[in-house]
Amino acid sequence: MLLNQFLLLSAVLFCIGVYGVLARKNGVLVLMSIELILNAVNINLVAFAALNTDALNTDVSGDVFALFTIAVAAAEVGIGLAIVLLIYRNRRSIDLSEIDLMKG
Amino acid sequence: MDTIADNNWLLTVLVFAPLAGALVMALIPQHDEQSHKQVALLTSLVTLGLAAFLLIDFDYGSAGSLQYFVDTEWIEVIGAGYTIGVDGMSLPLIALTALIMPLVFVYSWNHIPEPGNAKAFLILSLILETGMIGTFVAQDLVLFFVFFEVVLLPMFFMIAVWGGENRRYASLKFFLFTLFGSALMLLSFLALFFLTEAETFNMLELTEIAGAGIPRGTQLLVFGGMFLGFGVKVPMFPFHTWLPDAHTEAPTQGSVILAAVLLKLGTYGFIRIAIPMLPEAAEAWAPWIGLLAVIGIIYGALGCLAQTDMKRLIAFSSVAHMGFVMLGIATLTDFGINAAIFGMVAHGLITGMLFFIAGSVKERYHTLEIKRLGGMLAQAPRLGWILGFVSMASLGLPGLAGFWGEFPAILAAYNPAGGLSEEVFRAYMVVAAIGTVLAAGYLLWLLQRTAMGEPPAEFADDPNIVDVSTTEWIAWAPLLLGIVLFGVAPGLIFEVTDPAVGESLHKCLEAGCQAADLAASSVGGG
Amino acid sequence: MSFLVALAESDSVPTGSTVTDSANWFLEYAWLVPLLPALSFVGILFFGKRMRYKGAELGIAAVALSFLLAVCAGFAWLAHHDDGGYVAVQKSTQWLQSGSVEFGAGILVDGLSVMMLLVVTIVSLLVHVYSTDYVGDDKRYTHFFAFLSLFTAAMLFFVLSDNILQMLVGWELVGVCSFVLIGHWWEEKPNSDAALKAFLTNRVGDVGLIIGTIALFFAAGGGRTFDTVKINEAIVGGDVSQAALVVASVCLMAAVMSKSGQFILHTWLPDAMAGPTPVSALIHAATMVVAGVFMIARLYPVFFEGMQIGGSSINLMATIGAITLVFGGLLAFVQDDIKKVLAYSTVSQLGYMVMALGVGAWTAAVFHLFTHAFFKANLFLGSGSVAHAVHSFDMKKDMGGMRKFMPKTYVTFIIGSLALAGLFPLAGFWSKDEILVGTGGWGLFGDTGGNGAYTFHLLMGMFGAALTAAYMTRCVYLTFHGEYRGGHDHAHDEHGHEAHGDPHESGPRILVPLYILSGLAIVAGFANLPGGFQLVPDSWTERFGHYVEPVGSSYFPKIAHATPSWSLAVVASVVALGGAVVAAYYYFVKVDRLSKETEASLTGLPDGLSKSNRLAGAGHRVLVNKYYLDHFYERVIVAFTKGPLARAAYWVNQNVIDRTVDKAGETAVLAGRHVYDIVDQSVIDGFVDGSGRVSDATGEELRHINSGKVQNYAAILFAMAAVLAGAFLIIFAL
Amino acid sequence: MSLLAALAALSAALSPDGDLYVAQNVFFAVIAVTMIFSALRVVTTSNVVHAALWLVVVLAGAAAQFILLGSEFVAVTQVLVYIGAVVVLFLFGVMLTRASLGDDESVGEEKRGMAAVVGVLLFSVMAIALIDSFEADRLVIDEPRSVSTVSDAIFSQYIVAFEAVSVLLLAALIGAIVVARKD
Repeated sequence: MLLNQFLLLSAVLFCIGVYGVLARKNGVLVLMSIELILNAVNINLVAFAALNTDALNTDVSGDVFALFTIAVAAAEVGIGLAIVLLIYRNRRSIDLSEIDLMKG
Repeated sequence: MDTIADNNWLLTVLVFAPLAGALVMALIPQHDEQSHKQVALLTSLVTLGLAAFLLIDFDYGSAGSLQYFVDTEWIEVIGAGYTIGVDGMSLPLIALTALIMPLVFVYSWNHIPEPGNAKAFLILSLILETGMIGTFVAQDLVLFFVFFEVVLLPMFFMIAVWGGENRRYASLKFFLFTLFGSALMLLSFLALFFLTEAETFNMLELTEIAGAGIPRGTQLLVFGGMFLGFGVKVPMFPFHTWLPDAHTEAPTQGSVILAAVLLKLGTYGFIRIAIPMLPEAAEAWAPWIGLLAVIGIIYGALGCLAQTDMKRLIAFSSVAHMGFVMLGIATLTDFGINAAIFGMVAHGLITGMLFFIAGSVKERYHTLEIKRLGGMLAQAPRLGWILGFVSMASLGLPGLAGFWGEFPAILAAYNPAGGLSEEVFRAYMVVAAIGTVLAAGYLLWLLQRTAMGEPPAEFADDPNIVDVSTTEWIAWAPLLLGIVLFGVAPGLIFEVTDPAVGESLHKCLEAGCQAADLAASSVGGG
Repeated sequence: MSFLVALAESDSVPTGSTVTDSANWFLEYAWLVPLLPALSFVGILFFGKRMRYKGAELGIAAVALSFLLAVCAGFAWLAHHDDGGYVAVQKSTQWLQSGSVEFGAGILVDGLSVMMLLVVTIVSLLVHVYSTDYVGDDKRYTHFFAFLSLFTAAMLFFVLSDNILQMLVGWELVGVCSFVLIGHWWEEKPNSDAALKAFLTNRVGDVGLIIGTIALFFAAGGGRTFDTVKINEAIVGGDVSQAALVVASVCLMAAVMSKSGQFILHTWLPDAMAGPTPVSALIHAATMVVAGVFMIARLYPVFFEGMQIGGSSINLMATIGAITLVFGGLLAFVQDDIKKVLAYSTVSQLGYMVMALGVGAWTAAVFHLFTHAFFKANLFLGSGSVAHAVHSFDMKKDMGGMRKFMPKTYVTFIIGSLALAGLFPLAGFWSKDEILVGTGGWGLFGDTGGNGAYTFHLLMGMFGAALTAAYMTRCVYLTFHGEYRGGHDHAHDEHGHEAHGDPHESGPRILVPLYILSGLAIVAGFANLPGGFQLVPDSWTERFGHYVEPVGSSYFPKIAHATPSWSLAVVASVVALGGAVVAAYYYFVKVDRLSKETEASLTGLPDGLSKSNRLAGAGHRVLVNKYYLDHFYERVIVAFTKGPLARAAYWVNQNVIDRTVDKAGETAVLAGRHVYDIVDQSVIDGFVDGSGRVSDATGEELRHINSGKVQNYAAILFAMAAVLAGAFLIIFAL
Repeated sequence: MSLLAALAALSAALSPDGDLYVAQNVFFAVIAVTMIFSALRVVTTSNVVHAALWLVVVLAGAAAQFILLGSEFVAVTQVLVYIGAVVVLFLFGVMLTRASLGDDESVGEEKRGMAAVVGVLLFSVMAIALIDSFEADRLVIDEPRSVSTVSDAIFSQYIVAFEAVSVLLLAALIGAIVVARKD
């Protein structure tokens, strides 16, 4: 296997995730797209861990980082959903295009 | 390079003391404004004390080399170190920062801008201070970049939350511009890292290498990235449009910090990073930098003449003044760069002071529209006189600090570094000299319209219009004294910067850059 | 008495050098002279209001002490000169260091600077005393004295400078003090306008000064020095390229033109009369305006070589001076304001000095500076005394017949006028005569020598002498003779008083300075009696030149000296007298009779031929409008810079540069949309919609970026990241 | 039995030569295509519940890729945490916000175009960079990395980060409660 096939897969997923983040209006869907991005990153990390592992050398940093990312993602989803919930409660909508508190 | 063994803690403490203060403040409940103010002021005073100790303890005999040097591993993987140190180039700027911040806090004592929330405001200011001092001591590109960016966010919030009517627009513009610039800058840093064989972010090593081994075309591009990054911050002529908006909308304290210190990060980057690390590219870029600088001088001045708002006028004058600083840098001579550093400090004192005044005027008159003001000398004579005094300093009156930033820069342009065209720079010199006339024009015109004449009817009996208050005096006196002191004894700064600048340019010379051959080019004329 | 001891000390002069750093105490410590008024400025500023006489006493004491020190320095210089010849005293210390070049600060004491110290301190002292009465009830009395002190200090600092950088500092300080003092009554717009005009005009000249200074810095000798002596020595030694000198001298000339009110940049000077009269006296007699003349004298080698004065018959400097002296004199004719007459007279007299320097008559120029200081200060203070009495400066409306009310002022004014007109044996006669001799253009009864044959300038000088005598006659007539025309309805004068009753003589604090100055106006001329006439012992002649002109010193060019000529002296006197007589006939006889016959007010009376002759009328109009120069400056240059040019620049800023940026942001955001639209075959819809957006956006900049929607920010963020990464790739590929 | 060994056995059954590497490539391709398709559905479907389900497919695919890369522990964690917890959380979120099941969300076309351009731009830059940099790197995975190696690394080299993550999780837990609670 080539390293690149994993990396390119990851790039595709990443960009799809970006597309989702930019294009979706529903807050929950945006969060899902973010999960896509994080997963793309994880694939990258694990692929590099595999690259660095051979008979002489077992550097599993990539794996460890992927685990951390999963943990952080879990935390992020928790908080993100809580926020979405709150917004929904306050505004009866989770349409991101209506959320323009930062508008000048 | 490890010149000094002890006292190594000093710089680290100096940099992070404000942050520690901010942490302490984070623990104090929000409604207890008084203690917030006290802690903030105390922290900045401690920092000032440390800076004062630094000033005293600094070995002026070897101002050309880095002192209090610390070089610790930080992010091993990418070769970034926690490398800090201070030499004659950064010392005045550190002192300036440490001086300005307590004054800002004194001023904040009873001038917390709308919508209040002293806690957040002061914490942001303290974070700013850490970022600014950190930038001046960093000797590692990554560290430099981190501090450089640390400055950005607090300023953004300061404008966006405590700004004037149009604050969202101004803050966003500020943010996007600077972010854009710093992204390019980061790119250039990375390019330096990879393209020089050294694979290091250590600024000393990169200065030693001075771009050796990088093809000329690439050097030019990399310098271009830094040019944009630093030039936006300065701001240089076509990238300046964020400045008037940011200044106009920012709260007084924000304007003061912005003018006094933040703009200097850009020019400091030029003399600390861009020029020493890529001397060859610097030489190729210098005429263009000079051109933009003199355009900035004239353009800023003309912009000032067209203004109807006092604060906006002062903001535009910054463009002109930083033009002088950049002109000095563009000459690539030690005269010019010394002048630039002096110009930075002087501009910090003077324009900072002008913004303080603008803030106080706004507070009294509730407007900064020049047409509506007038007769300040009659109603608040001391305020009027201070405005007059600072205007004089700003227009480069000899004997006050502004002069020593302008005149030596013009002087340097007469005889730029060896490889640069004398004709071109002499043309710049003449244009810059004409710029001084325009500077006198807009400042005196401002003075005449705001301070002289009879007070306008709408303010004639306004009880709000009182003379300078005690907190204002305390906040302003050091600046006013500084303007006089450095005007009368410019040697105080020049003698610190000169060895460092000489050292820095000398390295360029060794690295094969055709910088000024000082002895040979002595006979100028015609 | 320590200073007597110090006076008695002999000086040690190293041989072979014309500059020493050790000399008599009073010469070495001459820096105390400017320091005292400077300290008094600080003192008055901070404590003046709390003092008994509101700070005036401190100012007077400081200047008086300075004056004493200057007198002692004068005596010390005489002794010093007698002992060892013309050896300047230079004390210098490091001021700053940049680019491994040390910039010094110090004093250069020689005959020229000692003479200036004396003139400045005595005039300033008298002006201080005079002011205690004149502005006695002004609301900013203390402040006035503070700046009077600073003004004096700045001028003294300037004349003592041993390097041009320091001179630049003093030069500008003088300018800023004049700004403050001219604008002393800033409540009135014309006053602040005048102050602004003075400062800005000077600033224009300063461009020349800055460039000239820098050119000298790099050009002279070993290079990179501001030291006056070193620069001068290098030039005298021929180490400096002619091109550099031409550039430097022309640039410095521009500075002189603005500061010393030479033609085309003189317009600020009459306007500066908006300031209080004592200030006018100080500015126009002893300090500010002669700074330019002093600078030429100090840096004479630069001009002598740069303008190629020797052996020529025309050069820029002499010609500017000559034009100024005639044009200024002509303008003095049409003024109704007594101070403006004197102001234009000053312009004209400065023209004399510059012309004298331009033709190589160094001593004559400096001597004229010396005498002019006294009689012009006398005249200004005299005019102030009159104005104090009638509360107006308008000669035609509010004066006339004043000699009845103010006989003492009248006498002093007459002395000053005669001295100014250059009538024997008053001060002006001697100095003016020397200038005329110095042109070297007089060949009627034998050549007078000199540096060239400046015949044209001699003729202009003669004409100017006649003019001077004539306009002073007019001024004296309008002010002191005829019937008193004042006392009718009065506007507020500069003090805000109403005039009441007949005018009366001024008090002693005004009169005593007038007496002293008119005394000096009589005797000052004897300081430099021409040699070679055998009227007086040789040891009495040319004392001034002997002690002041740095002949034989290493920093002074070798200039030729003209021989005095009997014939020229007589002819010049006759010409001046002729001017006075013609004017006297016209005013004292014709106009007097006319006004008595018709009982018409003088306001309606013509000055000369202007009513009867069209050409003369046109000339009169040109003069009244000051050659339309002010129109040109204000309506054309200033208005253009302030108006269209500044507005255009701002417009470019808002609409081109800013808009470009906004558009770039907008485009970045809209790019996706437009691409999509095109892909979606709805080209027309997209176009219409897009153009609508664009036109919307013109009103509200950055609207789309600034829509506040998170996702737009994110889009920009990602897009920028992609673009940057792309840029990085490209750099790597290179 | 390790999953990788199972894979080898499977591939032996499929191809007579029993070439593990060919099998790996085949599996990669199949899984990758599935993932990309599902990911596209996630970001394009108008039904939120469907999107969550498609997400499950992507996450599962990722887990499979981890196995291919010899990182079994990560794969298992992925299944447990992501599919087991996160997706469930999402479904709860959907229910709580009553984004009524099967609700169409109408996305502005302008936004889609913009997002697509950004995505494509980003991808092309990344692709160029990746192809340029890692052209030659091959992965040779014969046996999985043991859990013990990973745990050694976590509890020695990365202990500080590990602790930090645990604090972060705690903070997130508390934060989520604070943010979402009703009063």
